[in-house]
Amino acid sequence: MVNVLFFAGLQEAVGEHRVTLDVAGKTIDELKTLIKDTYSLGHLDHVMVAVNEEYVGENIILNEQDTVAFIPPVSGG
Amino acid sequence: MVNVLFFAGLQEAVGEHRVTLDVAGKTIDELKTLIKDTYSLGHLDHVMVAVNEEYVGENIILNEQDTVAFIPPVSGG
Amino acid sequence: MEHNFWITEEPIALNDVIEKVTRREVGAINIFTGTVRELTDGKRTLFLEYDAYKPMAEKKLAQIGQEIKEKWGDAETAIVHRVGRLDISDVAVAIAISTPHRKAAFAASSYAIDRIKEIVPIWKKEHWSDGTQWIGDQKERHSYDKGIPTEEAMGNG
Amino acid sequence: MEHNFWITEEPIALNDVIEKVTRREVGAINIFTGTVRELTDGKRTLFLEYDAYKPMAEKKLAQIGQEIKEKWGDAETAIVHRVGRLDISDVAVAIAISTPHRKAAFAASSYAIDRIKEIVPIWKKEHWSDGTQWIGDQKERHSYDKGIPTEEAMGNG
Repeated sequence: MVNVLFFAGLQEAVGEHRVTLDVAGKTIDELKTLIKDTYSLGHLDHVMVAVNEEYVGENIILNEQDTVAFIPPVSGG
Repeated sequence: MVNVLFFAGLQEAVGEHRVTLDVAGKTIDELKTLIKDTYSLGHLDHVMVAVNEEYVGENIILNEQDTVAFIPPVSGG
Repeated sequence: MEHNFWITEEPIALNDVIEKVTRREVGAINIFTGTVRELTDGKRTLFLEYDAYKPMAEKKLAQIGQEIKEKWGDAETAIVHRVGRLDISDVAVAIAISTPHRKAAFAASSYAIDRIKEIVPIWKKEHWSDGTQWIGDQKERHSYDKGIPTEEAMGNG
Repeated sequence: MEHNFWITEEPIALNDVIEKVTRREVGAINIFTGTVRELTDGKRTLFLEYDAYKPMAEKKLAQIGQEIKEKWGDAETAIVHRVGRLDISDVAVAIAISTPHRKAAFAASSYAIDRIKEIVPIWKKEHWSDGTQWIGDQKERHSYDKGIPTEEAMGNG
């Protein structure tokens, strides 16, 4: 299983901070599509994705126990 | 009479922080020469001069009650 | 080194940040603070709420410190970012950088705050009298199609 | 405004300087501190002694604040410089500048410290184990023929 985290506005849109999904073996891109469809979101083009606290590209394949975070445009500082 | 102030290394060289001199009517340049001769100093080319707390040029003429400060290269900060 | 980079829910005490970079051999310390601004584009903020992906945010702050060392050599950096509810004039972020020569301290501080706004997973929610909004989501709710927020949208300089 | 610019014989409390420039409408405050460095060109400083022509120094600090307003518009500046005996790592000068946008805060801070080293009548005396020297008098005692001291000679950044 893979842990998936949402933050800020995306967390409010999804209605969850954290979900656990059976998506090991899938790519980030595939997970994005799944999330978009499941939660009826608009496009996620500007959402960055981190796996185990590091930014990754769309083609990375997920492993069991990974933690994926969807990172909407940041606004700290 | 004119008040004349010395600071830092110049104060140590002169041996005084403040002297009162009868130099009203003289220019800064003339006062510089007088000071140099009186206290056997080397040249004062890089010493700036302030009258009544504002930097002035060498040709300014001193008035009674002026306060002249000899300002060696500064090193604050 | 990691303890120079942290997320806190408490008010930021600048001395804590400064102490971490004070060294006998350096003569310049620059401290930048981002504070909560009341007016942005003429709109009055009541208060802000910051959220962070805390472990990753601390890692990314440490990465920025490492980038600064690589770019400016002998520079020590400490950064703290506050989360939770912040009122007007509260300090949201403080960056302290010590360097042997002062020019590097200014350049590195400017770099640090730019990078924070690019890569550190921290988000700000504006609370106005007539509503709220997560910044970074200016144009369409739920679509995030603005990418990196503009200078104006970022709210503190 | 003048009370934003002062010379003190007491240790500098940064909060005093920061408070003077904190405003509800600005989001960026930059604080630069010059501290006493132990080693300059490999020579070990025991302590420093600062002297100032106090009334003129405070005027010149205020003038720098005015120059900053003219150059960067909506900027508030406060500067304090300490005199007397200072030990290693003591803060000699603190400059706080608040601006609506952060780039101006960095540029104005850098300008302020450069100008202090040019026009403010304050002098530093180095105390080493083998002697003392007023800085700005590096080459020949009593002749001051170096003009504005070099970056290296100035000792803090």
